[in-house]
Order: sequence, then C-alpha cells, then structure tokens
Amino acid sequence: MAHYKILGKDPYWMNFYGLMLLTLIEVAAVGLDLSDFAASYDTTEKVVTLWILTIIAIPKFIMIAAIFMHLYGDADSKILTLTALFPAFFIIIMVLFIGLTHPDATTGLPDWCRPGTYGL
Amino acid sequence: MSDHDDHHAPQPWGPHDWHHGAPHNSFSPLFLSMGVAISLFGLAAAWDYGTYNPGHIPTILLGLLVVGFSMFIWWRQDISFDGHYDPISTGTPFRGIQVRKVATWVFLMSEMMVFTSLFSTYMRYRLGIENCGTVFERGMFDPVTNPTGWQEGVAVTCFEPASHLIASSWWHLAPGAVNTFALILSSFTVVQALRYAKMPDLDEEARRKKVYRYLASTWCLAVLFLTLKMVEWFVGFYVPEISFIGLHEHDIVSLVDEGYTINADHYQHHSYIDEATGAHMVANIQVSASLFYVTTGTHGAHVAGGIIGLTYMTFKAWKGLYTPANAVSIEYFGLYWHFVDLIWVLVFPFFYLY
Amino acid sequence: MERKTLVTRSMVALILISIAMVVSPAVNSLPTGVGGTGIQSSGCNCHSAVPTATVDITVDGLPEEYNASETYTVTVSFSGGPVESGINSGGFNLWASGGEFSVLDATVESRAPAEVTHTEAGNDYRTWTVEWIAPSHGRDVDFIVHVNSVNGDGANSGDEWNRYDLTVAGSLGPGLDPADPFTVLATLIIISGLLLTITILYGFYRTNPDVFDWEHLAPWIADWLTTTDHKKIGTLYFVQGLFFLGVGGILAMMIRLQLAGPDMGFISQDQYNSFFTLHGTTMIFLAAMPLINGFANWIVPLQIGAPDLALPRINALSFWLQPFAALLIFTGVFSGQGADTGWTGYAPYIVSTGAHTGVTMWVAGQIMLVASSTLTGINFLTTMAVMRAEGMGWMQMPLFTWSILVANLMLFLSIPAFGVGLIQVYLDRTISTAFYDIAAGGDPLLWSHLFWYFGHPEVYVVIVPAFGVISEVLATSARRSIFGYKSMVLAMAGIGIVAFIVYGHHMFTSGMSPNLRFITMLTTMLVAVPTGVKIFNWLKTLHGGSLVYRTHTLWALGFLVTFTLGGISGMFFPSITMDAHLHETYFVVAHFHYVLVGGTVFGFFAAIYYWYPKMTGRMLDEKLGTLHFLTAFVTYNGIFWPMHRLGVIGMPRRTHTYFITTEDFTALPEWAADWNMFISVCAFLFFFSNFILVANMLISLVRGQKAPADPWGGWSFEWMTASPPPTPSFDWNNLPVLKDANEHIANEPSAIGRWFNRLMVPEDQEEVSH
Amino acid sequence: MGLITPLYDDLWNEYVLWSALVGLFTFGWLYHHSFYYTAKEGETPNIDNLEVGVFPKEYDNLKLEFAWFIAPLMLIIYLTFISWAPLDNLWSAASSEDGGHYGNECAAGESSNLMFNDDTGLYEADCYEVFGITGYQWYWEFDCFDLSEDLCAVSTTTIEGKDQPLISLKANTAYLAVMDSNDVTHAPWFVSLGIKEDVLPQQTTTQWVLADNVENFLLLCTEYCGDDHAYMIAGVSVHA
Repeated sequence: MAHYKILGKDPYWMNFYGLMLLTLIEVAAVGLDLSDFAASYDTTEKVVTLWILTIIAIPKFIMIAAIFMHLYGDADSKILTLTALFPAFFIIIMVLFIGLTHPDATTGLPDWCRPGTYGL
Repeated sequence: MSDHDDHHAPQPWGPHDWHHGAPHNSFSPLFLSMGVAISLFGLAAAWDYGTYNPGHIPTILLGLLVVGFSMFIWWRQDISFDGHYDPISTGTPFRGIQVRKVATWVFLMSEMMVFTSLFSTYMRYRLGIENCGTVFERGMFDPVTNPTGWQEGVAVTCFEPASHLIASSWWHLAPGAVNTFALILSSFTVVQALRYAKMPDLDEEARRKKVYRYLASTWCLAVLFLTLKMVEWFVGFYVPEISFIGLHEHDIVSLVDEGYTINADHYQHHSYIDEATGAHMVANIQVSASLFYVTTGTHGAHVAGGIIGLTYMTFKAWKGLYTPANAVSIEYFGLYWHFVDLIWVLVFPFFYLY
Repeated sequence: MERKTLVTRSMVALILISIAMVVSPAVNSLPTGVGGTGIQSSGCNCHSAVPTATVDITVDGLPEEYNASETYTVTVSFSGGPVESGINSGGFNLWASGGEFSVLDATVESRAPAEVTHTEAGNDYRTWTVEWIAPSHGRDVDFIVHVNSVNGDGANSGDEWNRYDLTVAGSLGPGLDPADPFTVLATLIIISGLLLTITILYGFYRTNPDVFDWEHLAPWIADWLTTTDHKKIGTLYFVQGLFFLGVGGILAMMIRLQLAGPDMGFISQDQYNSFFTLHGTTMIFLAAMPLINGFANWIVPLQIGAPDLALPRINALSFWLQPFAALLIFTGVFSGQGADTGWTGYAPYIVSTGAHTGVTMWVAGQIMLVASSTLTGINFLTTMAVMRAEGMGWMQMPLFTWSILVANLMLFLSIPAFGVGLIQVYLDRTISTAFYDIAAGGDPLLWSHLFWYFGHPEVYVVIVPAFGVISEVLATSARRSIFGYKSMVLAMAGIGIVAFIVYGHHMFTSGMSPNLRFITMLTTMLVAVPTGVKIFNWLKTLHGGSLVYRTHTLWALGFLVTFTLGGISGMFFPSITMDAHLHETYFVVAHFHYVLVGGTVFGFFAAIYYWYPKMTGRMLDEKLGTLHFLTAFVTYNGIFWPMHRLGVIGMPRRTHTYFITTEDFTALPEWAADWNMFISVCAFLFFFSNFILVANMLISLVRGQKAPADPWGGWSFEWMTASPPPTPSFDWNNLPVLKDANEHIANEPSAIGRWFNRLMVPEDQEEVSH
Repeated sequence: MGLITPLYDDLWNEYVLWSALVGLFTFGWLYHHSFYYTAKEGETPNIDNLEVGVFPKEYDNLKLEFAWFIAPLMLIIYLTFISWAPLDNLWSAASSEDGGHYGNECAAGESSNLMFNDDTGLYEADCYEVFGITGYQWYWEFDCFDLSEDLCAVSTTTIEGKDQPLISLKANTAYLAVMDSNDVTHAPWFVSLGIKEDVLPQQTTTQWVLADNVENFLLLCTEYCGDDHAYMIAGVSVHA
C-alpha cells in the first residue's frame, strides 16, 4: 500500500490522471497531421509518430509498475523490483537473436571479424 | 488410509481446513488437466487447416465444462480462506513478504518471456517482410522501367500492419482507444478495491460495499474490453448522423469484413489503387494478419482469464469475505491485472497505431 | 457417509480416466484413420451380404510345394453365379502372405507387392493370369482369393461372390507370422501398463495386508489422485517417469532392430519416423523431466528445511498435466498417424499437410507440458527463494537444491518461447494462421530460433540436476565437504547464463544470419569453462578423501567418465568447419547420448541408490546394485562409443537405413554394418540390464533392510528426518535451523556486502507482514 | 581418422590430440584418486566432520580453482583460433575483392585450378563455377546453368535398385552451389567433402563445393524432411 503522496494528493488518483493524459497525447499524436513537423526534421510522419509513441510508452510503463504494482514506496519494493528486472538479460538476448536477425546465405565471414591478417 | 494426519480425513472436494500444513487434498488439479486435454483435443478435431468440422464442438464444450467444474472445486476450497494462514517468507531476500506475492511475481517473469517471444516474432516479420505501402509506392510493373513493381491481379507478399486500417480514421480507432482507457480505469479500480479492503478503520458493511463495487466495475470494464474487441474484429458498428460536428451517418466496417483475415491472400485496400489506371494492388497479408490476431488475441485471452478470476473474487467480495487480513489476495490478482494493462501499453502503439 | 461419497466420486474420476486412457490412443488422428478396405476379413460384401457357395473358384499353376524365388504363372478363374454378359462379368482379388506378384497384362493391377486385383479393363473377364515370384524364406505361403460374379447391369444387386483359401507348402514348413511393429509396440506398452498396475496393487496390499478390499483400496487411490503432499507427488512423478523411460526404451529397441543391418525391413519408413520422434519426445519430456521433478519434489523441501512446497496444489496441477499430455502426444501412434517430425519439429514440415495428422495432437500435448513446466518453475523458484530454513543463506544451500534452482530458472525463462512457437504451429495446423506458411512470407527459421532458444537451455535443464546429485553423492561418499562450493555454484549459474546465448550452434548449417552463427561459435566454446571447473572440482573433492564404495559411488564415478567423454565430444561442434561435416550425423547422436544417458540417467541412477532409503525407509541391495552398474555401464558404452566413428565416416541420423559402399559409389564401409549390429546387441543388453534396478527397487521395498535416518553420513536436512519422512516433513512450528561449521558468517561484511545486504533485506519487516 | 578434406582433417587431428590429452589427464587423475583415496573395508571415516544440520567446513583453494578456470579458457581460445581460418575458407566471400579465396566466377574456358595450399592450410582457386541444387520431397534436382558438359553434367544412375539423379563434376575445380527448396527444409550433405547446408523454401543459400579428388560418392539429405527422407539420395561423380 502506498504510504506517500504525489503533489499532496492520493497517488492512485494522480497516477490515474497522469495515465489518462498520456494516452490522450498518444491518440492525438496519431490523429494529428504531423507531416509538416516531420518535414522540418527531414523525416516522415510515421517516424515522428513512432518516436512519440515509444517515448510516451516508457513513462506509462513505469507509472503503472511503480505505483499500481507497488514497486515504489513499499518495504518490499526493492527486492520485488529486482525480481521483476531479472528477465531483462534474457529478454534482450531474445530480441537481439530472434527479433533482429534475418536468415542469410553465408557470403563470407562477417566483416567485423575479418581483420584480414590472421592465419595459421 | 492416508496416514499421518490424525485429526481429519482429507476432503478432496469440500472446503479447506486451513489448518497450517495439514494435507489438503484436491481433485481440482486432476480435473483441470483432464479438461484442458479434452479441449485441446476437441479444438484440433474441430478445425483442420481451416476446415471446420462442427461435429467436434461438443468435445470442446465438454472440456470446458470439466475445466469449469475443476475451477468450482478450487474455489469451493478457497472461499473460506480468511488470510490467517497466508504463508510468509522466511528466506533472506524475501523475508516477511507473502509467499504467494513472490510467486505471482515469479509467474509474471515467465509472462514477460511469453510476450517477448510474441514481440520478437513481430519484429522479425515486420523487419523481414516488405511493407505493403512501400511495395505500392514503387508503382506498377513495367518490364523496362519498373521491373520490381506490382502487377494487377498478381498477389504481392508483403506486410500490412493492422494500423493501416485502424489508424486510418478516428472511428476505426475508437474501440481500441476506448479499450485503452477501459484497461487503465480497471487497473485503477482494482487498486482501489485493494485499498478499501485493507483499510482497517472501516466498518464491515462499508468495506463490503466498496470492495464489491470496485471489483464489479473492474469486471464490467474487462467485459467491455472484450466486447469492443469483438466489435472491432468481427462486428463493426453504426455511426449516427451528428450534423453540428459534420458527421454523416455511416457504418464502420469490422477488420474481418475489410478483408483483413488470416486467410487473406488477395487482400485489397482502397489506398492501393493506382490513380492513373485504376488498377488494384492485391496482397498476400496472411502473416501480418496472423500476427495481429494472435498477439492481440493472446492479450485478450489474458483478459478473459482475468475475468474468470474476477468473477469469483467479485462473488467473494459480495459475500463480504474480504477483510484486511486476506485483502492481499486482491493484490495477487491486481499484479496480474496491472501486468495485462502494461502489455496493452506496448500492444496498443505497436499493433494499433504504428 | 462422507467416506462413501468420497469413494463414489473417486470411482467416477477413475472411470473417466480409464475411458480416456482406453479411448485416446485408439482414436484415429483426424481426419484420416486406419487405412485398408478390410477385404480380407469382410469380403466383397457390397456385391451381396454373404458369399455364394455355387460360385466355384479355381486357381491353376501353383505347385504343391514351391521352390524358393522361382516364378510361377497363376491363373484365377471361376464359374457359377449370374449369367455372363460379356461386359462387366466379374472381378477378383488375390492376396498372398509372401512373395510378390508381377502383372502380365492390362487386365490386372497390383495393389501391393503381394496383392493383385482386376483393372477396369479386366472387369470383362472371368479368367485372369499373373506371375507369382515365390519368396526366398521357404515358409508356407497362404493365398486368399475373392471373386465377384457380376451380371453386368452396372448395379450391385444380383451379383454374387465367393472366397477361396489355399496354402502352398514351402520347404521349411509353416513359419511364424511376421509381427506388425505396431502390434509389438502396443503389446509391450500394454504389458508394461499391466505390470505397473499389478505393482501398484501389490504396493497397496503390502501397506496393510489385513484389509485388501475395495472399501480401502478406493480411498487409498483417491488419496493418491488428490494428494498435494510433495513426497507423494514426487512418487507419482517417479512412477510416470520410470514408466515412460521404459516406453522410450521400447521405442529405442525397435529403432535399433531396424538399424541392426542395412535395409532391414522390420519397421517401415513411416513407422521409423514416428518412432524416433516419439523416442526423443518421450525421453526428454516424459521420462527425464518427470524424474528430475520427482527428485526435486522429494528432496528440495527436505534439504531446505521446508514442510512442503510453497504452492502445493499448483504442484499437483503440474504433475497431473503430464499424464494427460502424454495421452495427447501418443494419440495416433497405433493407427500409423503419430507425430513424425523429429523432436525438433522443424518448420515448414511440421505445418505441412505431408506430416502425419497426429502432429497436431503431439503439439497440443507439448503445450500442456509447457504449462506444467512453467508451473513447476514458479513453484520451485518461490519455494527455494522464500522457504529456506533459518541460517541457510543462498550460499549455504545444498548443491542439489542449487542445481534445481538453476535448472528451473533456465527452464521457466526459456520455455515460453517454445510455448509460443507451439501455439503458432497449433494454430497453423488448426485454424490455418500463416506463421510458417512459406508462400505467405513465413520464415521457417523463426521456429528453429524459438525452439532452440528453449531447446538448448532445456538440455542443460536435464543435465544440471545430475550435477547436483553427483556433487552430493561424491562429497558424501568421499566423506568430505565438496571442493570449491562457491565455484561450483558460480559454475552452475554460469552454465545457466551461457545456455541462452549459445543456442545458435544447433543452426550452424541452417541459413541463419552469419553474424549470429559466428557469435554463437565463440560463445559455445565458453561452455567448456564452467563444466571444466565442475569436473576438476569433483576430482579434487576425492583428493585426500576416503572413498566408501557403494552403488551410488560407482554410478557417480561412472558419470564422471561418461560425462567427461560427452563433454569432450561436445567440443567438436562449435568449430563450424567440423560441424559442417558432423551436424546431423551419428557423431551428434553419440555426443548427446553420452551427456543425456551417461550424464543425466547415470546421475539419476546414483540418486536412486542414494535417496531410495530416505524415500522408502528400506536399503537397496548392494549386490544387485553392483551387478546393475557393471552390466549397464559396459553395455551402455558398447552402444554409444562406436557411434562416434559411424558418424564421422558418414552415417546420418534420423534415417531408416544406411548405405554400404558399392562398386559405383563410396558410402559406409562394410564394417559399419557390423558395428551397427554390435550396437543393437548392446542396446538390448543395456535395456534388459535396467530390469535389475527395477527388481532391486521392488524386492528391497518388501525385504530390504530398514534404513536409518542418515545411512550415508550426509549433512543436509533431509538426513535429519526419519526414513521415510513424516507429513508434513518438518513441523511448521518448529522448523530446523542450519548451523555453520565456518566462522566467516560472524565476520563484518565488506562494503559491497553491506550494500548487497541493504538491497536484499527489507529494512522494515513490520510493514509487509500484516 | 577422418580423411574428409584437409580443412576438416587438420582441425580433427588437432582436436583429437587435445581431447586425448584432456582425457588422459582427467581419467588419470580420476583413476588414481578413486583407487588411492579409498576407505578400508567396513570403515566410514569422517574427514571434514560432516554433521547433519551443519553446513560443512569450507574446502577450497582460490588459486587452484582459478587455475582450472583459466586452463580450459586458454584451451578454448586456442581451439577457437585454429577454427577461425578454415571457417574463412568454408565461408569464403564470392569475389576476390572481398577477400574471397576462390577468385571470381570463371569466364568461359577459364580453369579453376583448385588446390590445397599446405603453407596457409587453406584451399585456393583462380576462379569458380556455379551450379544449382533444388530439394524436393524427396529427390534432388541439379542445374548446371550454362556450364560445359565437362564441368557439370546431370544424368541418372541406379543406387540400391532405384533411379537417382547423378551430378558429374570436374576434379580440381571450385564450385559454388546455389541452393533452394521447393517444399520443406532439406540439407544436401556431400559426404566425402564434409559439407552441408540447409536448403530452405523461398530463400537462397550457398555453399562451396570443393571437388579436389576423383571419387564417386553419395549425397545424402541431412535435414529431416518427411516420409522418404532416408532415401533422398543422389550420386556425385567427380572425374579427372
């Protein structure tokens, strides 16, 4: 249970308001025409939207985990946060190895491991 | 003939004697496994590579019945639980925390890996298969000037994100957006239920009402979530005329009716029409549709599982059986429920918006 | 009243299970079922219900006694029945139990090598001629002839038919009918099941010989079906694991029969494919994993001083998911539609319509096993994290408990990937999603990635508990504390981490991203380091010790030999240049059987001899145990050692036969066939040698010496309880406290230690415990 | 043993040597200790005073443990190093500018001159030829593209009583096999050349087929592909 306050108010309510606000921004980011803004940064609207969505997803994620799931402010918060973060390494490995690789023919050793001067 | 417990025979069906450490036999695991096996068997019998054999639907129903029966046994044994023997950790790093709270977190670790697998699949395909929009922009095929272009009538294999349909109009996005708010709201109601159940200086009737109402509203929001999902996938809806905001009467077509299905090997979209010639680009989008339905469907299945748990908890709350002593069991459910909400925070932008 | 309802209800449950058990394997995998028209048994009954005696069949050209391999011209003709009209006059079916028919003209076609029938054109005749090439075996051959006498109106009414049987003698007289492999398999499994039932009944009888009646049996069984006690569930796991170890062994024996010589015809290709698939799946998921869980269930709570697991009912659920999963996995085996994908089930074959229909059920069964493993993982991790006795920090846990901790951590973090892959395949095969539909852009390597992301940690999950067992057994047998406890723990943790980044070495030749292939070549080499540390630590433990030879000591030393050999052969694979040749050969088969049988199974054997007294209160027989060790160890090496050589000279795995060098082509040398025969003989000896263990367990259960609480002189908590331990294993209100023979605990923690303590131990314990 | 290709054999011999050394060391140690440090008949001494319920006295030696952490590490670093150069040969780039060992694709009439260079321990060639392999359930199909009859020819032959495809290649020639599959995953194993690589539907994989010796051998399928997997074979005939 929460034993702290956010801006002097109840943390659950504050968190709830905050989440609603962020979600509204997300929906707006998709709905609004950002192509001019994107053009000024020499990129496409899709990229801008994706960036906004990713950046907003992070605080939302943290707010839910920290306040609703009591990973902040409780006596057991620290150890439970560590527990929750434990799979991070394995998640990164899976994303790198499965999500971000592609099948390919072996047309030579990868460049980064061919210094060119080794040999027996 | 069970031997070592001197004071009572284990009751495999009835309520638990929550005496600490007494063997509490249960038929529930046996029946649950049996039911799951029967359902999976029936499911595989009822569909074979998309061919539907309705004769096997009773098998699935039988399986679900057995599962339901086992849940009933489980709950019957649980409902008398008043929190007095909730086991507490003794091992160093977790000392003092409820054992089942730790178990819930450990369970969430494996859930994280489930969704990571799904997202890895998504990334692999999203990055590995060319986007349909990109293919379309390359223009129509011409043996000399545009050899990589698309041809009228020949399906291109490409990736068509559902967001192309969903984010194309506010009304299409509406069910998903409402769902986002519904889930956040339901996270909030669960945590409120926990707060009031724990509040020590509340009289019993007031607590019963608060907890019961908050849990019931969570239940309603979860059902709303699934309903809107079904509307968005299969049903579609009607938009009335509201003249002062310039809205005209029309129907929002569901994703399936738009042709966005797992069997869509000749998918068409109104934006894939060549302006000069009026030719349609047709696409094979089965992989992207499968990804969309299975990933959001897995999330939906988690919500459905939550509804089953909530049904029991709402009933228990209605009976007034939550007290500050056993309120932490709402927290166990709440952790799961917030986690489902967290996943939606990721699913929504990547499957509905981007 | 209460006992009565209990009995009735348990009976309902039992009946349901029995029905499921009887029905499930018999259910044809959908949508097709057992082939064959049944003409041999039911005749041509579409032409009329019963045969007509007046239709007279003559078969000319067959001798009284045939000469082996000679060709005979056989004429089948008949008279009688309706009047011949010239068109559509009749038809026939000729079946022989041996030899082959060859077709002479267009009136006859062959349905099978030893079965011929008339063609569309042959329908107009009442006489047909074929050639029969007599078999070479010289046994009697049976012929069955069916003829239709047809009136030519195009409909079946008014037609008549008859059947005629004759036997042609061979020089060697009547022979035995060749057994259908399915019949053999089914018979053996049913016999195993019966023996198991008898054993269980006898077990009940021995519990209390005075009341051997239904009134007592029913609640006894109901208690086993509903138990949540960790020791009883452990025993259930053992029963399941040993039973399927036997079933997997039977499958292996049938594979070895087929491979005893080149081109043996004992089992067909189709059957072979399905048998090796089930052998792999059964051994890994239905034998090894339940055995690990059996030991974990029994020993872990005892070793950490906990009365039970953290979530006893979930524990029961993880067990009960397994037998039902096994039913699904074996669905369709006896109708020839069992899974035939290999235990890896590579896409896109696994989702293709060419694969057997039983694959869907096999996938469904494995989905249940994934659920079971996840629940087990949650349960054990929580138990070990939160229920350790006072005084037992992480670094005072017995090594077996540590090994289960590492194994479960690996298992439950990796198995979701497999589960998701399985669900994708299941949906592809049922509702026709397109995850592995290549035409729609699906990527077959995605499955390989998801599978091996799980599959490689999985093989470590199976071996790491054996490490724990060996650490316990060797230290206790040498009467020493284990050498380098901390480095043992770190090595296991290292193996656990490394497991996740090396899986690409299963896919060196698969078309996977070359970058990833290269990275996993480097990381796979790393596996040698922690395993090397462990082996040297074990050896150093013996140093200055005083080895007491008992059966479990023998098995532990045997483990060191075989596991080291398996480890060394494992070093050949990360070198991609060599792997390009060795991948998917018998060298691989030899390697993983050296670590999985020589490692895991030998570890289990050591564990059985080590903990059996604790579990049953009876000592095992040392003489039988030594006999078991000697026979099994020798024959085991006889099976798998020659396989290394076979693999290098070019024998691929997962193949129904192998090719011996001919004048035209270089293939396996002739001695390869001799070695295969040798392997098959050894395999049977190994299979039967394990019955010594079973006999030992059963005999000792009845007549064994009573076991003291600490027969071997170990230090951990399980030796504190009585043999067998009471329920609950420890008193909830009087839990044991671990003392420490070292003094360092009293020392001030270092700066890092203080930081770590602050992080790991909640400061205010009042807050969280209400 | 072995005698597959020099690339493979050199590695194999080195690995077998080290395996034997590690094996001798370990087993020597094991046998010595298991016979030397043995309890007398009927005796159960208690060297470290093991006692139930007491975590035993620590028995360790950081230097030793570190030593046998480092020793295998050194060994595997060495083994990785010797595996590296042959890998570059196995996965050679397809053009000489990118550091390929087999030159560029041969012009008409140009000769490949594949040979094993004992000094570098690698195969080298002036140029290479290209042919195609396609896997079907359950047979192989070869495609010689526009190579001359002498360099590459496809015919059929009888193996174990069945007609199977046969590809004839010329000795001392480097070939690049460009591979594809029609249905499911297969893998052609040139047994006597010690190489294999999966063929995948809708995707192209490649492998270097270094035909150096005159020999007729079998090509087997080594990725399980269904019913007739064991009999999915072809003949390879390397002529002078």
